[in-house]
Amino acid sequence: MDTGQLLDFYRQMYLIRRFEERAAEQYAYGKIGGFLHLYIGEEAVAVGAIAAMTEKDHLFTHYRDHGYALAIGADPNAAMAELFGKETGTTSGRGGSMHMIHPERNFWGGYAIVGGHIPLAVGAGLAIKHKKEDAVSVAIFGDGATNNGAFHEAANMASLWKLPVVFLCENNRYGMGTAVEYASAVPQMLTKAQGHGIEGEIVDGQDVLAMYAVMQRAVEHCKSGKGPYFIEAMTYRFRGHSMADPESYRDREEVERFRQNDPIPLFKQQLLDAEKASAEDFERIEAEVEEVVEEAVRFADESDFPPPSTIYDWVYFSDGEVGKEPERG
Amino acid sequence: MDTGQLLDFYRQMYLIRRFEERAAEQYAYGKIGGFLHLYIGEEAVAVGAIAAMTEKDHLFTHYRDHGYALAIGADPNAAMAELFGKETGTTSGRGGSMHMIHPERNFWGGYAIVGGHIPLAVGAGLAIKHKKEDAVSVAIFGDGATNNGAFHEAANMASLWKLPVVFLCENNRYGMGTAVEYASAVPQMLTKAQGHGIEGEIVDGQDVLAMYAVMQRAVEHCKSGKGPYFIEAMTYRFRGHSMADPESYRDREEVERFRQNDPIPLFKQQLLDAEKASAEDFERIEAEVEEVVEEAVRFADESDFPPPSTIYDWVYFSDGEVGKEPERG
Amino acid sequence: MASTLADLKSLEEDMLAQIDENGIREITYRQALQEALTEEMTANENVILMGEDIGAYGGSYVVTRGFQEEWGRERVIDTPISELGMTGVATGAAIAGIRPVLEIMTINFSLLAMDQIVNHAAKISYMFGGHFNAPVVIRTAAGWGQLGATHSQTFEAWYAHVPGLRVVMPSTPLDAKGFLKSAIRGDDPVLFIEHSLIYRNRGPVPTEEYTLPLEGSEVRREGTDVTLISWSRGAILAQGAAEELQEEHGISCEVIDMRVLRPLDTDTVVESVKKTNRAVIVEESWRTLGLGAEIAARIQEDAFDYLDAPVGRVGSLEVPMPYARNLERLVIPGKDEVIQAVLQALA
Amino acid sequence: MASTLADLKSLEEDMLAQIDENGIREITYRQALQEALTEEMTANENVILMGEDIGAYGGSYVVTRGFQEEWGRERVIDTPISELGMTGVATGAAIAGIRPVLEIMTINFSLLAMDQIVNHAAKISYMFGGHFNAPVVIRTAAGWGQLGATHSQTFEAWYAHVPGLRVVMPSTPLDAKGFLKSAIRGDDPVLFIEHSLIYRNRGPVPTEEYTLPLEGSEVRREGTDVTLISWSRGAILAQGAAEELQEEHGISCEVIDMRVLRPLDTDTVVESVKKTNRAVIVEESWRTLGLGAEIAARIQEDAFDYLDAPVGRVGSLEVPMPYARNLERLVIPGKDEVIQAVLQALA
Ligand SMILES: Cc1ncc(C[n+]2csc(CCOP(=O)(O)OP(=O)(O)O)c2C)c(N)n1
Ligand SMILES: Cc1ncc(C[n+]2csc(CCOP(=O)(O)OP(=O)(O)O)c2C)c(N)n1
Ligand SMILES: [Mg+2]
Ligand SMILES: [Mg+2]
Repeated sequence: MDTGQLLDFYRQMYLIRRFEERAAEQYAYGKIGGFLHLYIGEEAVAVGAIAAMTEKDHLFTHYRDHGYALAIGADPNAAMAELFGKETGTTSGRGGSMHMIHPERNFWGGYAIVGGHIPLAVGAGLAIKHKKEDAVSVAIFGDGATNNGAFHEAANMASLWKLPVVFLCENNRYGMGTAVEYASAVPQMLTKAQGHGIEGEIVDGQDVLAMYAVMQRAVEHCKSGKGPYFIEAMTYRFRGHSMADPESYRDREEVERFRQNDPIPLFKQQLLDAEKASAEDFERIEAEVEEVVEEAVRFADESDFPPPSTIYDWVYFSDGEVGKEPERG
Repeated sequence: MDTGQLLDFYRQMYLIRRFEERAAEQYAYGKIGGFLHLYIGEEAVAVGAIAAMTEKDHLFTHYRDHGYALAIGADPNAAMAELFGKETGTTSGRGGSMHMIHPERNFWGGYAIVGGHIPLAVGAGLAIKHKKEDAVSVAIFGDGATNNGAFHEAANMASLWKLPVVFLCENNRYGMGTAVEYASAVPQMLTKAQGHGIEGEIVDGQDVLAMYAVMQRAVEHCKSGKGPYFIEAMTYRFRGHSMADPESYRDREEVERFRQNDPIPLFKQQLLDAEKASAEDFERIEAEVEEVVEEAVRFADESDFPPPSTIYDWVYFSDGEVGKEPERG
Repeated sequence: MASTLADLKSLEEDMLAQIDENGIREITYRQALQEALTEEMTANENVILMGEDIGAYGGSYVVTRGFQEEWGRERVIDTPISELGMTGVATGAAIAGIRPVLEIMTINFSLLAMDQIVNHAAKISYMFGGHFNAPVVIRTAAGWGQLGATHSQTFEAWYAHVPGLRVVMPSTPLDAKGFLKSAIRGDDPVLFIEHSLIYRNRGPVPTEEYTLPLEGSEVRREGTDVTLISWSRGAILAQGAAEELQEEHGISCEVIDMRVLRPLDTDTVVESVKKTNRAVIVEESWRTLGLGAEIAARIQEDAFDYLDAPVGRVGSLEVPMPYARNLERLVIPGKDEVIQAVLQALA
Repeated sequence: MASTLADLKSLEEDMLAQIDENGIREITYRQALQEALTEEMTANENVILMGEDIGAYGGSYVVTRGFQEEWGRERVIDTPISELGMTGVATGAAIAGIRPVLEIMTINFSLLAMDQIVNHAAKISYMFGGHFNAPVVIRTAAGWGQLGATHSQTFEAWYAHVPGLRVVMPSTPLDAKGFLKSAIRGDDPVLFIEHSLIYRNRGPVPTEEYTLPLEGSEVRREGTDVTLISWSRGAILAQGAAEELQEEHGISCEVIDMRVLRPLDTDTVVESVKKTNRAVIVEESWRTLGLGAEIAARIQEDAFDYLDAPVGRVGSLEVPMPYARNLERLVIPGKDEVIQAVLQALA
């Protein structure tokens, strides 16, 4: 892999990190409301995985979606504006943090019902197979989602019909405040996929190159008609589940221990040691990212809220912008 | 095992068979309406399994429940009367064919939403554990039910909490008109249970003694605190899914082939060959059963329909018989 | 399911179109659905059918009988018993650009798919700012017939509450075919509710191709004394009651078939009530919070000064459905209950 | 979830009961729930709590904070994210003789458990001829606050349609505690709906033990000009509007809190309307087919001759909830919308 791409991996991870740190700050200022689920600590998973996807592939993820939106190419300005609930946001302020999209790359969201989007991703896999396209559909979800029936029903259908679907499970050891050992009978989520005859593997989700490599294998497996593939990425969320999380369920040392395994400095050191890049390269990249994020906050702040007149737009797609008020308000 | 019990196994299987053959006949006469899911061909599963259960154990099954009701001790008269929708039926004509019960033996029904009763059975397992009782909860369901999320969510909880639950799957090769290979990614349902870390085995469901033995192992496993156990009984339904089934999905030869494997004549021959019983013993038993079934039909036919005045009884258990009409009819 | 063997045997004869006295072709409700599916599958190779037992079994109400032989397993897909998952799969396939028509065997089982229908399909267009849509069509059936408490319900009132969803419940072969074709071609998620007891009903259906917009109710019978409002099988019951009321009591009923339950157009109803000054709603749901509640509430809102009597509502008794046939007959409203309610509204 | 860090910090102070001017103890809605759970768990060792994140996390609205430390993992059970399964497990445990109190994090997720609630828990007693019952208590929360389209809904109207289920939606700490204790001791399945925006509200709650029967609505404020009807947070909104209407417009509103949504007692409402001759219903659901539809339909049925104006209904705009705070504010009815509706009813 050439240095350019390696540095781009770094840039993306660093962008996601800084984007969310600034978002957390804006949340504290009251500029952002509702939920804000930070991806901090898990950036290598999204960046490595997305890098192995092509224009034709489809992506569905859960509410912890800022990393995926940025990695797949959503405009940071639009992403931040969405968090602010502005008309210039990715969904014009309709969806918010949990429902980011990037239709140009078949990134269909950002869903907030745990497990609910997994069948949707399998459905895209069915559409790909029906249209005989050379593509895969990717479902991103957490360890907790594998305890939901939606995952199992979808996994069985994907395996039964040999659909090109990559199941990418981010095992960050917790579902909200419940540790995996209190929610799942089996310690590795991969075991559940195997129960449906799905092949897969467990990887280090803190290693962006490992994520890139495993995703390439998964895509290759699916495109060769072998059916779905399951990736269990072992990772950890450095922050609370959402901004309101008191984190009463885990102790400081545990968090500290995992913080030693921060994918961003790890990768930076790796590149420096391998002399693939210099300290200056990183300073330049980090400075650029600062500007991008600064601009995103400014853009979001200065953008307007959606006009009240648009409140009925798109209730029915067929009505479109005309946004007819339903016969009753 | 003494001859008495062996012959009782035969008597029970023969009773279930004749009870249902008469029920099918009464359905044709229009005495029974709605659904009638016959168990014919699968009798050894219920008889062998129930024989290994004690008074304290709990049982939940699906709509194909006549065999379980009779095997666990429900009065054939009440069972037939229930099919006729009479006040003298097991649920006073409220439930019908799919909702038979025998509370004296903790048989809580008879449920018609595929997979829906599996979590209920796991709940009884939780109650057993909470009350520290020396008992197990048994869930009976088909191959098709294992494709439903309810099964997986319940299986995970049973395994996670090490509950005394026996999952007994009747793999009769079809879910309604869909063959297992078109509904399940894995050929054996046991594989799905293993995905949740549940131990188990596959057995010949046409062999009543094998069913009795495996159920004893399962109960033993659960009571020793090792958590749930999964039994996959390979069996076959000789009749259609329900009375309305045109059976367009399987050919005559297949059915004929499996009919060679009829648990009742098989067991009879086995006992004769082992000289455990004589032709006369069987003639006597069969004659007794004929009378019992004849009486059941007569009883059902002569019983009254539920009084219209009772229509609001038990909507709320707390209202009981007083059956208050809700403020609105 | 509810279809009996006798019913199946008579399918063959059902398949023969009959020509009525005016030389118009009459086909069954079931056949109208089959024509709609066949025409849309022929017109668009991206239209696929999915559902439990729709293939080899032919569908539990035999609507898709023969389809898998004709179109193959790729376009007529038997699904596992996974209501939640298969509804999500169909919705996701729609997002990704194909046109799945999903059959949920009965509306009772749709409760398992509620999250996908309400929190996913219905929200895609709006929640994502109109950037894409999920035009999935979900066919399902209401109905009863000694099927017991969990298999005899009808939940149209719940789905009609949901913004973003289109809900239709046709009572005639004409509407069934026209609505289904529009639903498959449309851009929105549509819940298409059939009724197990009217599949064999016959009605005129043009031989030429046509579609019907998914909106508006229909006056099925003109009248002057009272407005009878219903939908699906209830609309047929209401027309029967109207005839008897005319003959036996000389009461002239205007009968309105709601047809489309969301968006719910009550303008036609209100216009009618302004003329008749009385209204009775007939439905098979439990009365409390059935669709009739909304229609009654709107009538008093929009025709307050025209009402000479309270809007009457006839619904099922508020109990889980008992199996016993004599009790079931008491629970589901029949012609007599409708007639009583009308007489009361006129008292 | 919706509770913010600030909210959490202030929990400590919330925990301190305050004594009002009349020397009556005032505690928060959240604390009232905690007292009910603690008292019932103390009284009956077969009462257990189940739900997602109710243990170490303390519950997403921190209602069960500290309970797992106090009662242990055997009686305060964290469940996997399995709404359908855990609801069935709780129901089965109830059938087998223990008393589970299940928390479904928000009513939005209850759609996944709908089949267990509607086709199982609610039907056990009747479908099995009264031979046994399933006294499961399901606590869940409605509410909103920039939570997006799938996390801002309220579905009480759907559950209130179901025979066999008891549905309560208390607005005060007093009712919350009394109802929850009765629900846990009762013989029927109960859906207990809280509201995320009123957990910190304070109200008088006796120090002595008490329970309240799960029936009947309450007059919260006497009035003569118009009857304002609501429940849960809406009842509080209505009282605020009533005060302003009195002060600013000299309009005397009678405010009725429905409290219990099934069985739905509308007698109190009807009596009130016979006195005021006017009614306005306030709810957070989408207006079409919200609970208000049933209440309006019954008022016109039972107080037809007393109504001087159509029964008014104030509900949410019929759109999936948008995230943008300015749009959300438009969707959910506020004091101004209620006041407008009242003025219109009196116009
Ligand atoms: C069906 C459903 N139940 C509960 C919730 C509340 N909830 C939101 S995120 C979450 C935890 C999910 O954990 P996991 O799948 O591991 O993803 P993670 O947040 O760890 O990335 C829960 C319980 C929800 N959104 N949807
Ligand atoms: C949730 C649900 N979906 C569909 C049905 C309709 N249905 C009744 S039985 C059945 C097949 C079940 O197959 P299986 O679990 O293998 O049991 P079997 O009938 O073979 O004994 C189906 C699809 C139902 N009752 N419930
Ligand atoms: Mg997690
Ligand atoms: Mg089967």
